[in-house]
Formats: sequence, C-alpha cells, structure tokens
Amino acid sequence: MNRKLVSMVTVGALAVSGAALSGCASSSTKSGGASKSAGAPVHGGNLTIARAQDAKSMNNILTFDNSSIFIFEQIMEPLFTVTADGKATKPLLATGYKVSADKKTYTINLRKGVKFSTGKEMTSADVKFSIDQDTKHASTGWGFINSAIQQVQAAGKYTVVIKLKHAWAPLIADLALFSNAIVPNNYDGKTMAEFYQAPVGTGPFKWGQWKRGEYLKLVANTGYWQKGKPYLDSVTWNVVPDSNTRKLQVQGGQADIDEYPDWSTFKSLGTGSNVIAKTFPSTELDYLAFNEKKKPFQDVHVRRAISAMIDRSAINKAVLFGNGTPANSLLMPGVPFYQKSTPGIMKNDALAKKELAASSVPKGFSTTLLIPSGDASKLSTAQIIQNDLQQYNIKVTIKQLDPTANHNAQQNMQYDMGLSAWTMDIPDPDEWTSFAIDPDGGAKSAYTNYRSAEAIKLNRQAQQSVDHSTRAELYNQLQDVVAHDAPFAFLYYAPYAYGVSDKVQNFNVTPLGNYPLTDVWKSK
Amino acid sequence: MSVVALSRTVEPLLSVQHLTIGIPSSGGGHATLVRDVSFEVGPGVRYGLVGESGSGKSMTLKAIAGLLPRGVEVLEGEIHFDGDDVLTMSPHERRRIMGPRMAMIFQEPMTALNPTTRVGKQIAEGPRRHLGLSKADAQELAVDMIRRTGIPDPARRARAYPHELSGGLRQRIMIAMALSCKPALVLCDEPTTALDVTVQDQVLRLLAQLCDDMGSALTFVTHDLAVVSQTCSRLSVMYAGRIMEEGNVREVYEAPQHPYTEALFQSAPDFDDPGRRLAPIPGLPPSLTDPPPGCPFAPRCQYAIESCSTGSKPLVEVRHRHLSACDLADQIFGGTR
Amino acid sequence: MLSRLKFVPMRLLQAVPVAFGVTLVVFFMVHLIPGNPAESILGAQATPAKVAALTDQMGLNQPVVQQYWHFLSNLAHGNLGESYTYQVPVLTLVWQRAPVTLLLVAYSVVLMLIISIPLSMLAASRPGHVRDHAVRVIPLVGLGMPQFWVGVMLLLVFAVGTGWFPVGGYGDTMMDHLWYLFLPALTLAISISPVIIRSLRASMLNVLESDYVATARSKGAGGRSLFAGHVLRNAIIPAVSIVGVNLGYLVGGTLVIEKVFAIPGLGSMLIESIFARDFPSVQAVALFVAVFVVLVGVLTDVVYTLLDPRVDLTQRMNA
Amino acid sequence: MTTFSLTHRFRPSRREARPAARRLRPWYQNRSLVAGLVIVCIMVLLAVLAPVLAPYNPIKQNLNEALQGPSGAHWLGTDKLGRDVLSRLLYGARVDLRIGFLAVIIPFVVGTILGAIAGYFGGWLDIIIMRIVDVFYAFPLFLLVIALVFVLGPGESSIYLAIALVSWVSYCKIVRGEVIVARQQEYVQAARLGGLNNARVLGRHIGPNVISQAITYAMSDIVMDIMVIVTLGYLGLGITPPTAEWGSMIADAQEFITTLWWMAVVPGVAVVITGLGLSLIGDGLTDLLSPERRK
Repeated sequence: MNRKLVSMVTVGALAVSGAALSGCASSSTKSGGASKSAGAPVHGGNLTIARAQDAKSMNNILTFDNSSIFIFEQIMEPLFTVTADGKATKPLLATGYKVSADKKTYTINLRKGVKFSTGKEMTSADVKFSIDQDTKHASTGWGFINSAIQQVQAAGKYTVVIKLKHAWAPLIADLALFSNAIVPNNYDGKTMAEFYQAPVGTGPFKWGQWKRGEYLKLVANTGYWQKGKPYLDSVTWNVVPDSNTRKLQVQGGQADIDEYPDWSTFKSLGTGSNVIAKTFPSTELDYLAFNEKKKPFQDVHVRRAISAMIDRSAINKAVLFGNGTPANSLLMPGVPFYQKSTPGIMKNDALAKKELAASSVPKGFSTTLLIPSGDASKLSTAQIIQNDLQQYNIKVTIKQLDPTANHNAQQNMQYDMGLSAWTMDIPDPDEWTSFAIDPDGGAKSAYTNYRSAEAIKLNRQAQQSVDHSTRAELYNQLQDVVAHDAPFAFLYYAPYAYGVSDKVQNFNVTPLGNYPLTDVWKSK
Repeated sequence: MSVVALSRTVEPLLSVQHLTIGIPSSGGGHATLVRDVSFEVGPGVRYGLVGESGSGKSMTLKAIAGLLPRGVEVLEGEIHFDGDDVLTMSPHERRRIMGPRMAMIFQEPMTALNPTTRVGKQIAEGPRRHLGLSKADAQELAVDMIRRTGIPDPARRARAYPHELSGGLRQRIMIAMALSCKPALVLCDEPTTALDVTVQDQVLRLLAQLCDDMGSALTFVTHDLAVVSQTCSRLSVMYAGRIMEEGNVREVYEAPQHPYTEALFQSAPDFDDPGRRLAPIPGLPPSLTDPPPGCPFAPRCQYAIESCSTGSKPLVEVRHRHLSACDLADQIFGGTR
Repeated sequence: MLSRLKFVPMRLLQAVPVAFGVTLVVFFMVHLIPGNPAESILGAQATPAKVAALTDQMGLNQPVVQQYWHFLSNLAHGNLGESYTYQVPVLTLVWQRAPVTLLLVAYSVVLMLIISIPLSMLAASRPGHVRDHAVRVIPLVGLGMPQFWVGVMLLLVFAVGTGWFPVGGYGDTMMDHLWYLFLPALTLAISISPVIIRSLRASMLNVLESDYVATARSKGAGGRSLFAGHVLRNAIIPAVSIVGVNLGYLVGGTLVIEKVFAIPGLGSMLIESIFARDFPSVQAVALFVAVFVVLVGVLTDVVYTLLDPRVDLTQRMNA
Repeated sequence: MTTFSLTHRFRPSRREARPAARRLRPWYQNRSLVAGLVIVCIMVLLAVLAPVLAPYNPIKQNLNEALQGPSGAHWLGTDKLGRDVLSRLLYGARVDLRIGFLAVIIPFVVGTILGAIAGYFGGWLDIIIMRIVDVFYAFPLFLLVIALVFVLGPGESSIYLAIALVSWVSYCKIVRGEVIVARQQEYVQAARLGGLNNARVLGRHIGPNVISQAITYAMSDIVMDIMVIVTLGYLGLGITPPTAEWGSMIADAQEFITTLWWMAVVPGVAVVITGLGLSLIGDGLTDLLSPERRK
C-alpha cells in the first residue's frame, strides 16, 4: 500500500466536450530533474527499476493502475503524445492532422514505415481497429474518453478520418491517451486475452518476461521506427514492497531507479554518492473532503473555518519535508487554466474564529477523519489536522481502513471528513472539474455532495466554449467560487519523487506521471 | 581413623582409602554423606556394601565410578584401581577405563537404557569404542552376550527397544552390556531391588556365574541381607556414612561383632525361626549436617554406655580379618573364637 | 502399532474436513470485508457507476452462498479460478510462489537448528553458570525485536555495508536462492530460535540427569559422543513437535520478511490479494496453507515416531 | 544363627532420599521468578506513574522540533511530529501492558477449558475440538484481523478479539497434552476410584498440575501479542493514532530505519525488557509449579 494506490491515474466517466485546447498556461512549480547531459548517449545496458507494486495487466483498454500503465506505454504508442511539460500534445505515430470547418471531421496522416515489433507495418486498418476497440469498452474501461467519436474510417493506407458527433476540442488529447495506443489489427488473430499476455506494439520496447510478484522485463525493439533508439538493451521492473529496501538497492547499485521513495528518507537518498533525489512537477492535488450529507458540514462556515485552521506549511514540512507547495486552488499548477491568484483559504486564525463563530456549531463538535491505512504521509497529515482542529475544540477521531474499504466507504458516503488525492490523465482540466464539483458528474462531487448552481453552470460553459480565452476566464471564476465555498480544504501540491542513480541520463517524468524511456541511457 | 594393615594375600584390584563425600553447601554446615570409608576388593572377589537407605553405600559406589550427581563432591580420600588413584585421573583417562576395566549396573532397569536406541546397539557401543570392533562384529558380540544371559532368541531381542522388554529382561541386557568388555570390576547399585523375587534370584545367579566365567570382581551395594549372603564372600555394613563392621559374610552372619549389625539381623524375618518377633530399631538415623560425636549408632544402641559417644571409634580387627567399630565388641559378643 | 503406510492416508483424510473448514471460513470472512475486487481494480478515482458495471460483469452481485457453491463446484474439478488482479489461473500463481516461501521456511529451520542446538548444549552442559543465563536471556532479544527491524538492520550491515549479500530479491538459480534467502532466513530463524532454545535446553537438562546417560557414562561415553548419540537424540523430541506446530504458522506469517526482503512468496501474495479483495487468490493461498499445515502435522508425527519408538502412531492419531 | 533365605526380607523406600539440594525452595528464593517479577513490576509502575513521570504530553505536537535526537529537553528525542518519545514510551506502556495482559485472559481460559475437556474425555468430543483447533491453526491471521478491523472498527477491541480467536488454540493443545499425560498417572486413577465425579477430578487433581505449562506459555504469549500489534502497525492496521503505543511507535519509526535507526530501537527495547520479565516469570513458575520438571 502506498500513496500511489490512492492517487492512481483514473478518469471520471463524464463525456468531455470543450473548446480546442492549448498549452499556454505558464507552469509555476519548480521544474527540477533535467539531468545534466553527460556526453553522447551510450548504447546498451539494462535499466532496473525498483517499484512498490507489481503491474496487474498489460491490457491498455481495461487497466487503471499506474504500475501497469508505465509499462505498457513503453510497448504500445498512440498517434499523438504529451509534450515534456505535460500541457500540450505533439504528433508521434501520426505526422499531423487537418480539421474540417465545422470542427467535426479530423483527417490524420500516419507516419510511414512504422513497423510493429513483429515486423508488420502499421497501416490505417490497425489505427481504426485500435480506436474502435477502445470505444467499445466504455462501461468498464477507458472507452468513455472516445464518446464524442462517431466513426473512424481508414481513408488510405496512411490516412485516417475521424467523424465526431459534435465539436470536441480535446480529441487530439484523447488520442494521446494510452488506451488509444495502436495495436495490430484483430490482435494478429489472437483473442484479446491471449494478445495481452504478450502485447505487440510499435514502441521502443517489446515483451520480455513477467514473473508475477517478482519482476517484469521488456527488451529493446530493434526494429523501432526512431532509428538508433532505444539506447537501453532492456528494462526490468523489480517488485520491492519495502521503501527502505528500495532505497538500499539504489544506493547499493542493485537498482537504477527507486520509483517510489518515502518523503521521510528522500533527502537522505541524495546524500549517497551515486544517487540523485529528483522531483518532477506533477498534477497531484491532496485535499480534505467534507461530506455535506453529514452534519455540520453542510454549513459553509464550518467548512471555511476548518480550512482556515489547517497549517498547510507545517504539513508540507513534516510530511513532504518541504518538497511540496501549499495548495490554493481546485486546479493544479501542471494543468492548463490553473489560476495562481485563486484566493484559496490558508491558515488564518482570525478567519477561523470568525467563521466558527458565525457557524451553526460555534462551541465545536466531534467528528471522524477517514484515511487509507498503510500510508505514512496520510497518517501524519491526519494527525496534524487533528491537532490543529483540537485548538478550536473540534475533537477529531482518525479512522483507518485498508485502501479498498476506504474507497468503498467514500463511495457510499459513510464518512465525515476524508483525505484523498487526484492526478490528471490528460492535459485538460475538465476531467477533474466535472468529477469534483458536478454532483451529476458520476461521483457526487467527489463524494462531498457539494451542489453549487453557479459552479455547475460555469463548468458546463467551460466544457462547451471553444475560444481559449473565454475558457480561461470561466475556469478562473470557477476556481474562485470553489475556493469560497470550500467543499474541500486544498492541502498541498506534491511533486513526483524518484531516486535515480547518477549513471541514468535523460530520465524525465511528465506532469501526468508517466516516463517515456525512449531517450534514456546509462553511462558506464 | 587409621586402617589396620590387613594381611595381604594378593595385590587388591580396588582400594578405597579414607573416602569422605559431602555437599559443600555455601551456607552453614555442609552435609557429609560418607565419612572416612576404607576397604579393598581383590581380583575376582565379590564384595558387598550393606546398609539402610541414606547410609552412603550408593554414594560410595558412584564415587568409585565417577558418577557423583552435581553438587556432591569427594572431600577427602583416595580410590586406587589397578594401582592408580581414579580421583586424580583426567576425565579422558577416566573414560578410557570405564567399560573395559570397570563397569556398572544400575538399579532402575526401566530407565537405565536409552529409550530411543535398540538394545543390541547399546550393548555394542562399549566394545566398538574400547575394543575397536567393527559395527558388524560388535553387533555379533552383543547377540552373543545376550545369549549368555539366557535370553531366548537373542538375535531378535537385540533389535528390540527397551520399552518392549520386561524389567528382568532389561536387567539381563544391562548385565550383558556391563560384561561385554570383560571388565575387571563390576559395580552393582542394588541391581535386583526393582525386580520381583523370582526374577531377582535368576538374575543374581546369572550375575555370579558370568562374573566367575570372566574372573570379574564385584562390588555389590544392597540393603538386602539375603541378597548379600547369596552373592558376596566379603562385606561391609555401613551406617550414617561410616563402616560399622567388615568381614567375611559367613563369619559376620554367624557372629556379628557390632550392635548395629546384630540389630539389623533382629529386625529381619528368619526363615528357620518364623515365630520370632521382629524387633525394629528404635529412633532415627542421625542428621548428616551435624553428626553426633563418637559412634553414630550410640543413640539407638541398646548396649550404649557413656564412652560410646566420645572418641573416633576406628575399625579394629576383633577377629581374624573381621573388623568392628564398636569399642565394646569383645565384651558384648564374647572373646575371639 | 499402526503401520506408517496406513497412518499417513488416515491422517490425510482427517485433513479434508480441516481444509474444507478453512475455505468455508475464509470465503465468508473475505466477503465480509467491505469493498469488492471491482473497486480495487478500478482504483480510487473510479466512479460508482463504473464500479457497479464491473461488479456485475464479474458476477459478484450473486448472493454469497451461491458464489460459495460456485467456488466449491469448481474446486471439485480442481479449478481454483482466476486471479481478479492478474487474470491468470490462481494455481499457477501459487505454484510459482509456494516454493519460495517453503524454501525460505525450510532454510530458516535449518539455520534455527544451527543456532539453537550448539547454544542449548552450551547452556545445558553447565546449568546455573553464567553461560546458561546468557543463553537463556540473549535470544529473548530476538523474540522482542520486530522482524522488519531485524531484517533492515541485517540489510544495512551485511548487504549495503559489506556487500556480502544482495539487498533483497530472490535470484534465478538454486544457488542464487540460497544466497539471496540467507538474510531473510536468518531473520526468521532469529525470531523463532528463542522458543526452541528454551525447550531444547530444558529437555537437555532433563536428559543429562537421566539414568541412561549415567549408563552411557559408565560405558566410557563422554563429550561429543555422549551429546550426539544419547543426549541430543532424546532432547530433540519435544523440540520437533514445537517446530511442527510453528512451521504451519510460519508459512502464513512470513509476510513481513517477504515485504522487507522483496521475496515473492505466499505471505505477500496473501496480504496483496486480501487488500485487492482478490477472492480466488485468497482462497488458493488459504487452502494451500491449510493443506501444508496438515501435511506438516502428519510429517511431524511420523518424524516423532521415528525419533521416539515408545510413541506409536495410534497415540499420535488424534494428538 | 542361620542363613536367611530369599523369601524373608523387608523393603525400604524405592530410592535413597535425593541429596538436600533438591528440596522445594520457597518462591522468593527462585531467582528467575523474582527477577521477572521485579522487571514487570517496574514496567507496570512506570505505566501507572506515566502522568507524573512523563515530561511532556505524549500527543502534543511541536513540528519545528520534529525528528530531533536525544537532547537535554527530550531525553529520547522527538518523533516525526515533534512529540516527546520518552513520554510516548511511558504512556505506551499503559496500552501495551493492558492489551498484553487482557488479550491473554480469554484465550487462556477458553483454551484451557476446551483442552482439559478434550484431553480428559477423549472420544468424539476430543476429535471435534481438535479438528476445530486444526482449522484455526491453518487460518491466516491477517485475514481475520482485517475483517475484524472493519466489523469492530480499528483499535483495541478488534485486536483483542482477533488475538483471542487465534491464540486459544495453543492453550488448548498444551493443556490437552498435559491432561492426557496426567490422566494415566496413578494419582488420577486413585482419585477416580475414590468416587470423585469427573469435574472434581479435573478441577482439584489434574488442574493444578496441568496449569503450570499453560501459565508459562501465557507469559510468552503476552510478548507475542505485543508483537502482533507491532506487525499490525507496520501494515497500517494498528492502534488508532495519536494514541501512544509501542507497536505504532516502532511502525512509525520504520520509515527512518536507514537514517535514524535508533528510533525503532527505543520502543523495541521496551518490548524486549517486558518480554524478558515475562519469560523469566514463566521459567520461575515452571520450576515452582511442576517440581519434577526441575530445570
């Protein structure tokens, strides 16, 4: 169990319709980790990654956990991919696209001479099959992301035409999602289950061997369409559940990358001569959710008071050891339309007293705080919040449940306050805003039952408006409204943390959490 | 107490001199179990040590075998065997003579054998270690020894485990084990006490006959006057850790020279005179931590006079090779023969 | 005297109700815990609608009793079902992970004996001596320290510090396994040795005071031959039943060690599948552990009768 | 005087009286029992006097003094949230000793009774009880605990029940073994012949002799219970924070083992000392209650 289990990358069920997107919003988080390039890349070597959990399945259409996604992204490539700053898309297996006047037909040109690891060349038939397969699995998989697609046609050998039901700006971002990655037509005659036992793609690496619970190994795809890449011979993900052991393995040279170091030992990880403690800007927001179905959380004053009591910098110092930044808004710095100036409530004793006095429970009350067990950061955060609220005579009992039971309690609204987190999958805010503030968005406003007509109106408008600047204005207003209504107390933005051996070059993690290994190489 | 030099017929196999055994407790007076005991056993001789419980006879035997329990030590004296003092031997030297030269038979046949090993193998252990026999030869010797103890179908019996045999059979196995290396001296610690009477008689006869065959001497500890008379030629009567009387069995039985020996006979039933009233010895044996001065039996002795409870009461030869620790022996039991 | 050939099958028959009992209790226990596999698979950011759809698809909405009946009928055909997490027959997962845990446990028992026997001999040879008290007290530290702390300390010193051993992992060849599993087995041995040392020392003391040891001494046996031939052979008997009893528990209890040393054993599989509500995996591991515990029980009885001829199998039948 | 024939003789006691060292010494001379009692009493005293002795409030956080090593102000340093480790250790003693001792009582009583019944009566009763015992022996502890943690909510109650449900089995096996041995002893057959009904025989005769093993095991069982809590803490299923408790302290320190390795040692030492005291008591009791099992 670890933090990643909770903030796993998944997507809300709401169909997304919105204006064309662009990546001009500036990013304010400190971007670290651009490793110094040490001369020309060296070919060869095996990259060993020590991780907390084993992958679950290679089926890119039905799988939601990070451990699996990070692996099959190295095998199967989509038409487009995310830029390094995670804010925009760039062509990958496609070379470009044209949009019809009514914005409902997209003509996409494919890159020529791209071969699958089996040697078969990628054509439009493969692209049509791959996208249609994803669309078919909407109820239990990622298919809902293609809900706006009417039809996919293979116009020529290297051109694909996509017809939409209605104007749909984020199409290209959707096509960049791993669930729309390109696989051989009809899975080369295998059934879906058989195919995903040893998936075939056009990516830099191809299937090696998987000893479940122990390690998973991919080997370099020598026929990769980007000549001369990948630099590595193979990549092995070892399952090492204990954080200390992962750290010792990286320091001992038995592993090159610790995929999930503990914050508590993160700084000391770097003190070792051969290991660099790297942080990458993320789209992770950790927040405290109030269940408005339970008294007294339907009272905005109570929510605002509590939000003002929480010492976010203390949490950042004690839990993230200074690596995070206090969160001021619903959106995260790594996401387009994030408004830096959103007046999110921060620690403010005067405000807390004022709001509490104006609330329905001025003398305080007793309540519970639900957290997933086995997560050291959440446990510490909960105890700090408990201590902060204690000063105002709000008695908090911490309730720990194992992650699945915790999630079940949230879904059934059987909690008072709960600690949760969210990371984005595609570079567009709507996925999170709909999940978080739209009660009919399928998740009862992230299980808070928050219902604000104004917020819902703003969010709906933002989805449909095509013009970038109007969308920006709408999202700014939305962030202000949510900051005022405080359905959540935003706690902190936590960067992604990796322990990387100094022999590993060009290792970068995008704000959406994945790390392409195409350009990674190991100096001797 | 000095030993009167007995007329020596032949070099003694075992010579115990002024042996004193006690428990050196850190607290006050330490208990003395055996005080200044001396006797000798010639080759082939069968020597008895008789006495009630707590008389120190068994402790003396264990001292000779070097098997004193933890916390009990030899405070004084020497034990010469084959000419060397076993007390000064190193454990290694001591182990080299245990088996081939000196062997022991214990009282409890039920627990004296290793419950997890077949009896044949246990008998073969000694010969293998000391006579350097191969496994097969040693096993063969064991079966032969079992046969000589009169146990039917010895080959099958050799493969049995101790718990599959009766008490009598087990004691025969013990005898076979003890005599497997033809020892010069066999120490017996009440070997037949745990057996019922009929089996006891067979075992004693077997033991005597085997010892004669092999020329082994015997040091036989028992509380049973009848057993001594049947088995041994010479004996010592012990009381409260000291020898009261020593002599040839026939002479001692016919003319005991010490009131304690006489009292012992009085308190035992007599087959020839079934009507005689048994006269139990009044009082209790003395405490071991502070023994009474003079003769330890004085407090319970019917002839006791003032001088009995003073002096060191040494063993004195009152008749030819017949010693007594009682000053009044002559007056009580008449002159020499 | 029940012959061993008849004894083993009879004891195995006894195992059937036990294994059945375990699966029954485990099945309902796992279903008792809130949250179902769909939630675990879809993760924290999935919506209730998606969870409901997957739950339906996996047939988890049927009443528990019906699901149990379904499970039993599959079991009858030797089919334990597929893991919800890995979509792979659970049996293959168990066959891959069971040898790891069994090797770890066996290895730790060997190390435990190597630690316990000499120490017990040391203590029993001079009771009441400083040596005796030391042997009684020091292993208690092993009992008191949590396994994960001992594990990480061993890693710090012997893996990172001196580099003699790898930091966790399992390796591929058999030689690798013994090298990789040394520190974990040592950690496990340290935590079970105190119990064995206490029993072994006590029974050694009893044996040393027994008459047959005096007999052995009277036959010139001493030192090593006395200890090996007579004392150890009798003193080990109570320890055998203690090891037997704990062995079964150990297989389920190696979780912490497997987590610290990154060993893909049954313990970690059990806890992972419990948290993921991967019912078939939990069933399979619970069943395997149950059968293993019974097999160990039978093995202990047979070994017991081999070591101690006085005990015959009928006595052990319903021990 | 005539020779005596073998048929006439008198029998003394079967064995010569053993040397004085073996007599039954009063309990206060039994060194390990006294040492054990002293240790455990000290721990209990520390626990009771915790409010007086503890320099700080165990759950008061002081984030800018977090993770400090031992110092004048904090003799044993501070934890991740700046709380005083020494105070938490003292208050932790309360929780752990309470859990340790209470968690043992139910299994001890239940296990002993069932074990005695199974051992004494044998037959069908014995087989049924032993099969149930087998099921619990083969039962994965963690599955049980997680289920209970939800049904009863995390915290002490579920831990008590989980430990009780699992560890009664050991007592049952131990007592059953002892009762079977005792049943064949002469003193029990004599009691039964003397017309005593089974309950009295079990209670007055077999009970006292058999209970010693169970008590000895109880002592080590307490240590194991504390270790169960530590392992649960490590898995995140332990005592609800912010209660000071040794198990959670060790689990919390687990993050810092490679940097501040002593943080796990301090509560660990407390567990070891308590365990030592209890084991010594166990040994001492074994000597006293069952002399023939002399150490």
